[in-house]
Amino acid sequence: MNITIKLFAALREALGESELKFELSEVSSDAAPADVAAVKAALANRGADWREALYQPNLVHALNHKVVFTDAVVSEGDELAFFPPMTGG
Amino acid sequence: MNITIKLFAALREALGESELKFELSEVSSDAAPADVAAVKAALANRGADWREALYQPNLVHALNHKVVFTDAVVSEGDELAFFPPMTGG
Amino acid sequence: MSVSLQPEAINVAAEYAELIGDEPGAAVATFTGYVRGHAEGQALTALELEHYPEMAQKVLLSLGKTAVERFKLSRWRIVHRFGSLSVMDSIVWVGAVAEHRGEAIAACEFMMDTLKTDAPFWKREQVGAGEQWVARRDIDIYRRKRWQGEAQ
Amino acid sequence: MSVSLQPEAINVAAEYAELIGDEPGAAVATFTGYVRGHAEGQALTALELEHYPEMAQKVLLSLGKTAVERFKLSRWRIVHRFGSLSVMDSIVWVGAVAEHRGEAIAACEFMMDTLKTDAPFWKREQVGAGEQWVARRDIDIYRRKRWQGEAQ
Repeated sequence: MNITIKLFAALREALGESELKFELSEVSSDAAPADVAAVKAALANRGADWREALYQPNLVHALNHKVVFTDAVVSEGDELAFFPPMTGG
Repeated sequence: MNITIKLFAALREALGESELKFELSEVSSDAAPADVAAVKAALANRGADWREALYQPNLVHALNHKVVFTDAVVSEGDELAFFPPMTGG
Repeated sequence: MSVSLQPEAINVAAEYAELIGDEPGAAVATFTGYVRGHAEGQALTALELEHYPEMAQKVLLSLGKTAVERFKLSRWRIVHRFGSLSVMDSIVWVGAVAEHRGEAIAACEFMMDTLKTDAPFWKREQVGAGEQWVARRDIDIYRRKRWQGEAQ
Repeated sequence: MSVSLQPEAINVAAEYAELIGDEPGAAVATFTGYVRGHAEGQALTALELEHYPEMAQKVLLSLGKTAVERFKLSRWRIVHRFGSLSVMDSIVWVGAVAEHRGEAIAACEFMMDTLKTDAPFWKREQVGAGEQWVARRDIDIYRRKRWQGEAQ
């Protein structure tokens, strides 16, 4: 019953992790499914570095490889990624 | 004391010539130097096919490899070309 | 019609041949980006390109499909490198084939402008002794937005 | 930085290598035009390209120089064929190198739009059993004029 969290670039560096599992039942119930904002809030409880990284301006949230707003609903097995603005090309 | 006349594409075909010499003194004097219009008028006297070809709409006039209006002054040794709109590329 | 994410140098000649195939369309436009030797006035010595492989693949594939519809492309190709790059290395290549030149050229520009801001790649520059993550440039956001204004 | 008028097929890979030279600029855009297999709904079997060599050389050289000033190009190249061409043959190739992608891409489009109406080439199409001189298209005049509106 968990989801995969991925972190890239400066976020990955600041938090020292590139991938972790997150137990969705921490923030979700059948009556109230979790959204991206709820997962972020739970992760932010891990410490000041997490709080700072996850609430930085312009943070991008991608759910199953698609950029989403924080109201996107997260389901079991999803892959949720956080990263700074992209600079490809 | 002549100039070179060049004809291209449909004009060359219609008139059966690609290059000819033209005696500039036919239309020019020290007091009144010839312009492109004067040369055209003289060439048009060669016959109906010349008249029709040289007065067709959108005819392009190039003097020494530059597109010009018919008021451009023509001097000895010049190269004057007539052709339809260009369709390169 | 395809995307390549690769650590290897881009073989522009091979990509071009692959793009046009056996029957070239009338209009073929390409764009190649190379690593600049400077970043904001300082000499750049190397570039590290981090990426999110699964998402990058999906975003670029979807970008190509959008370009097909929007610019009536018959063929397209996007190649993007990741990993360690040196100055003057090729970093990205896009190609578009259409019936008319305006569409092929616009498609290349659209693909480049969009992938710059929408494809999950992050550049880390080595500048002199230091390193820094490249910040998104305002001009890139502006260029990306122009295409949204014109969207059908 | 140079123009080639040639009867031979265009070697796109060689032209690209020549264009970028030893030190590629950051942004390289190219465009290749190929002979279409149809003309106004009819099958086209061949194309004859007449040109005015001395003037074509001068017009295209001047076009490249204008593009350098207008789009801050570091390098450019224009190749145009003449003579007998078959369907799917390459007919024209332009390449531009600049510091930024917008300039390289715009320069290619500018060079193509301008040479279409300003360079002394004339196309004669063989369509089925007949032959016809190609008429200038309104869209080409329109595209050429856009650049004049923006001229500095």
